[in-house]
Amino acid sequence: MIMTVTLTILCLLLILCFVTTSIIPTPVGACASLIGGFLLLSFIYGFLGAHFAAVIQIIVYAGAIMVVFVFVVMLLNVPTQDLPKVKISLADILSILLSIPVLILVSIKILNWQAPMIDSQNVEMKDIARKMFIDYLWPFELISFLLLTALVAAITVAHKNKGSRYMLKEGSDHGR
Amino acid sequence: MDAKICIICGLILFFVGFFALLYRKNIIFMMLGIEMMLNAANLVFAAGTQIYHNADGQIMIFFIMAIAACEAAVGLAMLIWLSRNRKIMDTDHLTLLRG
Amino acid sequence: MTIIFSIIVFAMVLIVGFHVAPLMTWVERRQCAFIQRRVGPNRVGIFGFTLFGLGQPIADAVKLLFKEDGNPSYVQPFFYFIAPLIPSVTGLAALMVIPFGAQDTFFGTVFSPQVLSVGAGFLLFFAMSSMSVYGVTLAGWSSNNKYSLLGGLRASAQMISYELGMGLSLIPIVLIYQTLDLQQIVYAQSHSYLFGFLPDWGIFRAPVSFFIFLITIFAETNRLPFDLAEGEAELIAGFLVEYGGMRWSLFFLGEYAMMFAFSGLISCLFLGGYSLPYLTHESLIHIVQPILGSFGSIAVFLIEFATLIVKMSIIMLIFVQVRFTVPRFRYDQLMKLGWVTILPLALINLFVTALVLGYSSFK
Amino acid sequence: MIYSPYYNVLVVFIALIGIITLISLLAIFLGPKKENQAKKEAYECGIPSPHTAQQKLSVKFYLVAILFILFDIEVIFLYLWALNFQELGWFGIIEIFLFLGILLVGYLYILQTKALDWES
Repeated sequence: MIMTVTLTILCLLLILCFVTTSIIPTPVGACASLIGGFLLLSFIYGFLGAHFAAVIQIIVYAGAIMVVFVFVVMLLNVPTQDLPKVKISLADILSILLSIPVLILVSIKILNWQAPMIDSQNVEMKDIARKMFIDYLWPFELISFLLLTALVAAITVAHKNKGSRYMLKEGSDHGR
Repeated sequence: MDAKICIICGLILFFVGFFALLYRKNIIFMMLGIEMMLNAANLVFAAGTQIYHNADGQIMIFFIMAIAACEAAVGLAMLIWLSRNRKIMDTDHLTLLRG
Repeated sequence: MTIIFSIIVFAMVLIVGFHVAPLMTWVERRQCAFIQRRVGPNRVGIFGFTLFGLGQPIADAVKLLFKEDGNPSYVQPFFYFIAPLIPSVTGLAALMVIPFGAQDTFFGTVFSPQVLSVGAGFLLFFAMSSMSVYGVTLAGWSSNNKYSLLGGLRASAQMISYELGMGLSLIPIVLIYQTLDLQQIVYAQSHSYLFGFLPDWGIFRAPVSFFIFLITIFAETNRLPFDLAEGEAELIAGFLVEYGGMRWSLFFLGEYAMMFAFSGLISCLFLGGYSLPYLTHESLIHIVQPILGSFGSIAVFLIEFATLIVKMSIIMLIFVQVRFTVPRFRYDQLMKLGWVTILPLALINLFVTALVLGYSSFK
Repeated sequence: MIYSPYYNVLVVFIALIGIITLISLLAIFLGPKKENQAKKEAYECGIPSPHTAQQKLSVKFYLVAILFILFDIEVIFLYLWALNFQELGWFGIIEIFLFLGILLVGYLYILQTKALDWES
């Protein structure tokens, strides 16, 4: 019973964090609340029994990917977003009014759904990795190709002297 | 019962990320929206692992994280090149391909 | 009942964690004085008892508490306030991951002296150290100052590139002990002997990864050979330029707590953790049992707590000794070392360990 | 009530954040409040510079962070393999050597293009 209460609180906080990242004008504030969201998400993974995913979420997402976002936001002095003034029209109100009951109906359907019990003992960390290296051999090897292509792409694009042969001269305003 | 709450939370998070993608003009915020959508999918996979007691869900989480990392790496590299050469990051000004 | 015990252990570790920072300032100044053949701090004292200057850290702590907290107007207020919290919280939380004694029962209730024992054991440690990059980055950026921005950036780039070496260097340990849980690793180290007489510590099994891990720790906590962020001439105090008083000391609380936590991790993975070289937990209980009866497990826990603290302080002395002997790296040498020497070395070490273990243990 | 170890983590984090914010708030209230002009400006040394510090920095910092993400994913998959080293046996070793070999090509590409040679 206490587990469901903690999970609901964590989920509500998580939704709050993600909503602030999409609403807040300042870029660093958006990145900060997204990092907070990732910490809450790793707690939720922990309570759901996905021990490895909880730690990986912090190391990879909050600790590596968001660092590049914070670097880019800090150093390219991204302007504080002057958010467009949203004129609430009739269509907006109607869409919100219609979407909330749909959400409620879907969640009731999910809550009443009975999962078919396949096997009861819960997932151990070791047999995740064993299953991955035996059953999912091909996707695992293709991931290294994906990482290789991302590596080469990132270097050629971001590298100053070799990659950017198409650098435009200062004056030309292709961007218009 | 508690895993289903996370499925509903994943559902809401996906649409919050999708809203961020549409609502924002700057590319960085749109990429944050994409990260939110990927994490919402991760959350539903974790909930699925707990409901079905099956390890496939967690393996999918690792693959999604690898893909999200590559996407973020290449996307931000392009963003850096863009902001250094074009000096703009708003999607409204990037009209070169529109012809 | 176990909750009460874990709260007690949490309080003990917290007290130790908070006392690391002032004590370490005292140790560093005494060590520096000892090396340069001069007397360290010995002025502060009550009624003439200076006690080798141990009053000095207490005086520093009280002074920092009462210094004016300069909240300059030109900084980003929210991130300026959060930046010192991140390293101190992650440093102290990393200290909680270390097991300070074996799990035991006291009057029937299970008593676990490891506060945070999570499914993925010491990976939680890497999560903490990867979060402490944000403290440095935000401090550099939020104080809106040319020097602090560059210092914060360099420090975080350095911490990032050495985190890779740290992650890779510990994989041979996981290969050997086949588990991430620190309790089981320390149990395996104290219960088997290498070639008969040598205690089966991780340092004898995987010496190269001990060496690489020690180097990456210096870089991860911005200690001296890798002191680029705060120590360089033109960067003055790097990301700490705009901080003063208690905020500045919170950064150092975090740095020393992270250093103490890392030395705890080294002693647990490589130096046998809380176990004495030839005495296992059961033999200690066997010795203490007739004298103390059922309070034996508490006495054994205190003995193990003390041995682990002694091992951690020996490693802290290595930190301080290296600080006053090794000159500082230039920034490009530092990044080159991180990417071009440590990464391949860790990979080769991983290959060799995998092959050797493969030949020896696979049927 | 299933006691999951993450309650410890949650309680420890909340307690630590509470204690350390308490200390910094204590320091704010205990300290004296003397305002003067020198404390208003940012720390300056040498040629006085414009107020904000946002200026262009070399691309190396982004490149390090981007390469860190990609190699961090590699470290994570290595940990997954290291946990099942005994069960996977030689099959696992060949698999991981393939995985690392391909990424070694990427690493050699970094060395060859001197992407990480630091001049600044």
